[in-house]
Amino acid sequence: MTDVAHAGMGDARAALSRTADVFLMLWRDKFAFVSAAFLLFVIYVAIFGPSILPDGALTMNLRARNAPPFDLERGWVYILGADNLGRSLLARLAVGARYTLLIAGSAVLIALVIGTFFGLIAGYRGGRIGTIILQLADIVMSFPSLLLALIVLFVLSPQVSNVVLVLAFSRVPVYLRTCRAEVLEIRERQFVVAAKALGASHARMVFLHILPNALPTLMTLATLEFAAVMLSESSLSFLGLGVQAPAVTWGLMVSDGRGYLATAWWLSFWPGVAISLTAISANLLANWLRTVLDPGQRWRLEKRGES
Amino acid sequence: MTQSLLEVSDLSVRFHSRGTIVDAVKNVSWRLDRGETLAILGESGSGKSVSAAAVMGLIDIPPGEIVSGRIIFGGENILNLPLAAREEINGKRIAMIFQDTLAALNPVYTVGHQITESMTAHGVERGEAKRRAVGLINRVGIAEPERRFNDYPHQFSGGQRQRIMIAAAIAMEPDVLIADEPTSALDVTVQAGILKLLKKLQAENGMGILMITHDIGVASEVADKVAVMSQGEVVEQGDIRSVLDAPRHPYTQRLLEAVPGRRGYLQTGATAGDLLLEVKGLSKFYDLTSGLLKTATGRKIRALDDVSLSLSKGEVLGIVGESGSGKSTLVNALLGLIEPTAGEVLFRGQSMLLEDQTAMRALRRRIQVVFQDPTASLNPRMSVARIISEPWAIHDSVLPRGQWPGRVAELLEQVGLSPDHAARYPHQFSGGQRQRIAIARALALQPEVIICDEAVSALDVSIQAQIIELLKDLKRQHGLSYLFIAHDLPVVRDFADRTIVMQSGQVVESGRTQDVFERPQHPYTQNLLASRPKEERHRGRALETLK
Amino acid sequence: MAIRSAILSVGATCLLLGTSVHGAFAQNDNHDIIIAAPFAFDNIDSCNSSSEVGLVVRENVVEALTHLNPVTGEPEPRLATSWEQTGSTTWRITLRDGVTFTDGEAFDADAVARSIERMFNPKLDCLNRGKLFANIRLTPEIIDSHTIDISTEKPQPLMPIFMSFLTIESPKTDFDTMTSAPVGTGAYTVPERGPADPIVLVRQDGYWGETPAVSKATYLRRDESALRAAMVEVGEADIGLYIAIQDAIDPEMDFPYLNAETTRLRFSFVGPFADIRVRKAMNLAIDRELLRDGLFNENYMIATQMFLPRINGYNPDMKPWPYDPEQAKKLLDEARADGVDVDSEIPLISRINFYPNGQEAMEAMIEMWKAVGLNIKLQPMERAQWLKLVNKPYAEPRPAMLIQEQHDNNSGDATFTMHFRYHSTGQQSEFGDPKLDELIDAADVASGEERVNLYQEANAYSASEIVPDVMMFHMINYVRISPRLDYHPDALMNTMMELSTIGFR
Amino acid sequence: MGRYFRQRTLQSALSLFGLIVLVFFLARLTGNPADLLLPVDTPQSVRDEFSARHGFDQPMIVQFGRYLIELTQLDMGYSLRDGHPALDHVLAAFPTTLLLSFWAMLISLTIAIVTGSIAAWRPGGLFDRIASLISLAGASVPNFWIAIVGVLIFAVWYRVLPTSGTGTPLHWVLPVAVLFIRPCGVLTQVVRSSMIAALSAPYTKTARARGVRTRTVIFGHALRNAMLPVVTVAGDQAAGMINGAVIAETIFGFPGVGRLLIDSIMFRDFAVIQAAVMVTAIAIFFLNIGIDIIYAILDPRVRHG
Repeated sequence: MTDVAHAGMGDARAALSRTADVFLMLWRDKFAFVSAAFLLFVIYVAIFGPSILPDGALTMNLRARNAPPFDLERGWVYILGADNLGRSLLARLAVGARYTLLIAGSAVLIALVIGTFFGLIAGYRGGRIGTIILQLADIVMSFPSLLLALIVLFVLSPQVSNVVLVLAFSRVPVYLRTCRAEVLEIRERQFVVAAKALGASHARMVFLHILPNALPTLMTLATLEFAAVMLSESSLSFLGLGVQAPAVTWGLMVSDGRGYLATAWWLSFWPGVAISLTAISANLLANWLRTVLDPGQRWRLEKRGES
Repeated sequence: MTQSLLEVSDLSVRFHSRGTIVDAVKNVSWRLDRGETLAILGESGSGKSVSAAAVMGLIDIPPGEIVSGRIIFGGENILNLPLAAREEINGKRIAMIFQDTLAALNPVYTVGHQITESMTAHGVERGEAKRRAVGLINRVGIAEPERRFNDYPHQFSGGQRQRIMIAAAIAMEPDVLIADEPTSALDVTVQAGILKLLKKLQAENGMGILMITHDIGVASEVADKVAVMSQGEVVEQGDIRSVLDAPRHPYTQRLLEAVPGRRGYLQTGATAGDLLLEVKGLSKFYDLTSGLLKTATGRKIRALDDVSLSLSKGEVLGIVGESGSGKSTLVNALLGLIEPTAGEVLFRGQSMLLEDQTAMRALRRRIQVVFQDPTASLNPRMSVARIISEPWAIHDSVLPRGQWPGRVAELLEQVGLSPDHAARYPHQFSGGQRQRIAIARALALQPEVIICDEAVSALDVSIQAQIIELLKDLKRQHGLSYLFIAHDLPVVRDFADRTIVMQSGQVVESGRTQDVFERPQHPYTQNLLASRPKEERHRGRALETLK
Repeated sequence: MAIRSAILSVGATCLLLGTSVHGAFAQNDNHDIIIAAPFAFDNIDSCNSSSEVGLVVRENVVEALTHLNPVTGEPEPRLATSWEQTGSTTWRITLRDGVTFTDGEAFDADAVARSIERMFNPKLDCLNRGKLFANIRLTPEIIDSHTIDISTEKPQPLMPIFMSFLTIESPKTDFDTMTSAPVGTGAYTVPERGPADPIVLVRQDGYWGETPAVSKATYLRRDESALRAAMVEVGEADIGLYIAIQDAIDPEMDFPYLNAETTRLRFSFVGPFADIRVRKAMNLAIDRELLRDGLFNENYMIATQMFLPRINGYNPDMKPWPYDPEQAKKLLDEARADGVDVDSEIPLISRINFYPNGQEAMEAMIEMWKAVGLNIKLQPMERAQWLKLVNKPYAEPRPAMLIQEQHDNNSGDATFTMHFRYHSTGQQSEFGDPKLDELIDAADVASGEERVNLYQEANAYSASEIVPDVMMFHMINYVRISPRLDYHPDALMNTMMELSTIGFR
Repeated sequence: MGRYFRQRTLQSALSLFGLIVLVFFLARLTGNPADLLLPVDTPQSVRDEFSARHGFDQPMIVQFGRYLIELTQLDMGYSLRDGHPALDHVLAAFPTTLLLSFWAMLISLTIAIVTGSIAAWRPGGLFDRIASLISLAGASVPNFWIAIVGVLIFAVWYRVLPTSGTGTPLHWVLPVAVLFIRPCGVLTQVVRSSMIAALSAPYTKTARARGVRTRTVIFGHALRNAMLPVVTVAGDQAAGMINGAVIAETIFGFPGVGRLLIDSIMFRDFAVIQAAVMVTAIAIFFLNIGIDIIYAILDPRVRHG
């Protein structure tokens, strides 16, 4: 049992030490640490990558079509080779990182928000509304996502934002169910009953008491889903229902390059590696998060001298 | 010195978790003889279960590490035995039963299977084992053993499950039975039955029993010898009577001092105060439904059946009942969490079951609650300051926001905590401290009545005593009244002016605490009081005769 | 190859596991062949034979009255032995004698008349009717058992070409429903099969012509070009159709053929595109040779008009647009000076998965236009959405845009192309030019030399005076052919693949 | 059980109806099949004729009403592409997908249970780490990429497997491999974590205290309890197989529901889309019933609850 361990510590210092704790816990799990570092790197590339590239890396150059990798003749930008329009693959990967992260990130975020919202209602209100919401989730779950992709593609247009919509919509039930299950458990906890006995409003109960306690599980799920969504996006690209040029994602690059696997493997190999590494990192980080957020497992990562 | 049946000497165990070392027990020694019961008495975190786990080979290594010591059984140090030999001893010569009967029995196998398995694991032929299992179920006092053989753990009550676990444990007629808090989760009357059963079995086959418990009453009921543990060390051991009657170690003294039910009844004089809370004919029926479509079956569960009670200013009303007695339903009805089927709740003569939300909220402010489990009743994601000030956030006219920090500090001091604690989170506190935070929150709205729903039941005795003291202090300072709900008789005996006893949703007995305890009218009350361990009864009567 | 060596160990393990796997799918010594195509061949009814279904059924199962010569594009006798124009709107056709359907029915004028009527049966979704005879109603009249008259409302000089699409099925064929097992006079029959089974053609005895070498042909659907290529390479298939350029790397097995498709970008005559200088500049800005060599290869022909040289009306004197970015800039500057808005973003409507490297070509052209200061934005669309923009009636207001198009004229005559695209009433026309309308109208009813000359003139006039499009290429397809076959694709490969032309080495 | 079955059926029927309504109307938002089935150059008159022939010119609600009436006679309409009954198409394709999913699930589960259990025995140990990493890596590669690389390596370079198609058991190796990798990774993680929980559960401790052999403790007591969450997740994974099946079937030329669905979607073959969605949904319904039954067999608390 943790007794009052650091008496007399100020607010700011407490916050600082919490950050330090998190870092230390991350450091203790080397896999998670490397994953987090890699994800940060990818995010950095996504934000700043395109601007540090030399001019012309993204313009096509038909003479350098399918230039092989590890050939420094054309400069370091072509270290990973060139694509079928002679554009540097490295540069394309950097631009692709931006779209990929943006799409996967916003799809996860939107699904998380919508799923959580309805999950909260379904779990908290229960009853008929809860049943209806669950029923709807079932319908969404069994609605073929490819058909949905096509509908969106047709009715709207193949913009990045609409691909996000497709990916988000089909993943909403996952969050909805998880959130509902969490709420059903949390709302029976005594502190919620205590708040109710105090006369707390529904909004207060839901947003101050239930939601914050359901969030850790949802965040872990979201991290896992990030990897899954990235892969779904590439599947959509494969079927021609995903992002369309001039936008580019890693999934689209893998898909476009697949025809060259026998002749210019690097076209789909590097983006494939990028997807896999990012997905693995997200998964490892999610595992770490799960450990950190589980009081029964957390000790594995906690720092010396605390018990 | 003759050889003991089981002897632990100089045992030290520590646990490693990344970079952290916890000394669970340090140089613990004790011995157990045939036909004898040794109680290991200690509060949570004292390490009282660790030596038993070491005997059974249940300490996972790593993260555990046995630093030193020997465990002599049958002339051998069993710590040195290979796994196969240990498995040979476990269940056959030394058996063990656990506290949480629901978790400790495998939910996916029938009880018959699990009892049988204890025998087949030690070479008894299957058919024979099954036959004997039925006999065992009968022997531990469960009716229709043949039919129940094929039932699953969840189909039994808590007491029955403990009997099943005992049946599995004694299947091979072990020399030693280790019982780890076997009755802590059970009602008093059920506890009495289990303890009686253990004694009967001991008398029949002369096994030695190691009883691990936090409950002095239980220890005194069954044990011949006692070892008192604190912070991983045995601080005192010896004959049970001598230790309990003349404790030598300060820790033992403090512990015994804290045990409730030893102080005599409150000299009540406060009944003259205004009538605050009045409950008239309160009932709550649930329709029994089945299936997804919630079709009513026509049957009703009477969770609360025509309950009436009253509470005056400055008074403590104890409500005693076992699980299923309806006391939780009563609390929920008083807090407005459920809607009663019939009856009235009046606060200072005003009905509390009105439709008018605003009026209701104002009324409700006067009644606050402290729950049983302080860990569960505080939102782990809120700081103490936010927890305590939440009532003001909800009832926004009570206190202007600017005054919140000051008032939080005041309240923390009142409940015996430091104002510095406001910025911290619940998990940084011990159980007793958390309950103080919960009390501070209850006080925030300056209520007239506080409902203590098993508020001290989950705490160790010493902490329990501190919290009761705090409640008493606050009552004095603020003229509070308490509705004190408990399954634990001694606490009520110490603290309540009047007591009512509930059974199956009904009030079966009510009156002055002393009258209820001394001259119970209803057979249920009599049974309840008779089920208390004899130590308590003995103590109570002794004190009474002193007066 | 880096991947290859990396996975060597994995492969070695698998080699151990699959010791004698080869026997399981090694090629038989018989004359059964397997054809891998990217099509489902959903509905192989003979009245769909002008679509890709023709690859299976046309001439193999159901034969047409005439057969186009793959080199000259001239109609030659098949089920019809001779034909002549007997009136301005009537053709008299003499049918081959002694031919029977594979179900035993006799081939005669009745069967021909019934086939024609069946094609026009409104209860059937016949693609031939929609594609070729939507505005041309054929009325058969039986003269005797082997002579039939076919008349039209307007003079129809192209009747012998149309006759190559008139595939004749057995009179036993249900009149009101489509069949998945057509019966014709061809050398092959289609056995009944389940909805998920591949189509198989089996050679039958007693064919009126020469007995073909192929005894059985199985058509497998494989969507990935790489897979089709691999199947032929490892011997699982004998012919892989529609092999992508990047997979066509083995000159011993991969054969290019002009697939009769011609690609272009069409201008909507709105906004900046209403100005001919802009349209011209956009043509001048494209380096077609670079595009061809970079993305496609030298087999692709730079197109000057929408159909192949073998089509009646092709104008051999027209020259491709030169690559002259300076001139393009000059023209744009002039337009800009006259107040034409050449600086705002203009969408290029492309179609997703249209033709191999299509999207790369669009991206490359956008880069070229960027170089002369134009701001074109790629906007890919799904087929149905794209179709809405392509066909009249157009939604109003029609925006300024470029539309990616591909057109196949494998009939032999220019009319299929010219009227549709360049006449003011054409379903896919963006403009109306009285002189061009006049030329096309005159050509439509003319015949012989005059017809050819009029179309040539119309083409030249359109390309120089109107500039309705950015012409791209006459497209190439590759087909991968197993070395055990003696076979070379011909110009008609796009719509039919006669098994009788396949031999064995 | 009978009562439970009735209620489940009723609930699922409601969901199914909702699904059908949604699919019916949303699919029709994606354009007229006349545009897609007829050649690009087809005149408008022919297109109109086509629409009229198939009733697409009528108000949506009329079309829906007709669909419902036909549905009560188990008539799911005809494929626009070849005029065959839509249901025939789906039923012909269904066994392939079922078999594909079955093998993929069987292999996933077997590998996941073995690997996950061993990994759980020493959490954080070498085997655990390696197994986690491999299962994660496998599950993090786009499956179409695996499929094409698989063909390249095993069918073209080493020629130990056929490239595509059905027939011999060897034909199933690559498609099943493509399908099983992702569920296998997920299931391994689930088995691992629920085994860790089961191995430290009180009942495991009790069993050890009773002298039950270690092997029986692991496989008799822990694994059986650990299977409960695994069954649930495996059910979800099996239900999600259809998405992976689309890829595998398209690439390997398997005549299954996945490919049928994507084809019908591309061609707006509404009747087939609807039939495929409905049959898949019904299959998933039976799958869920099966999962519930397995759950009830494994966990007596559910049986009596």
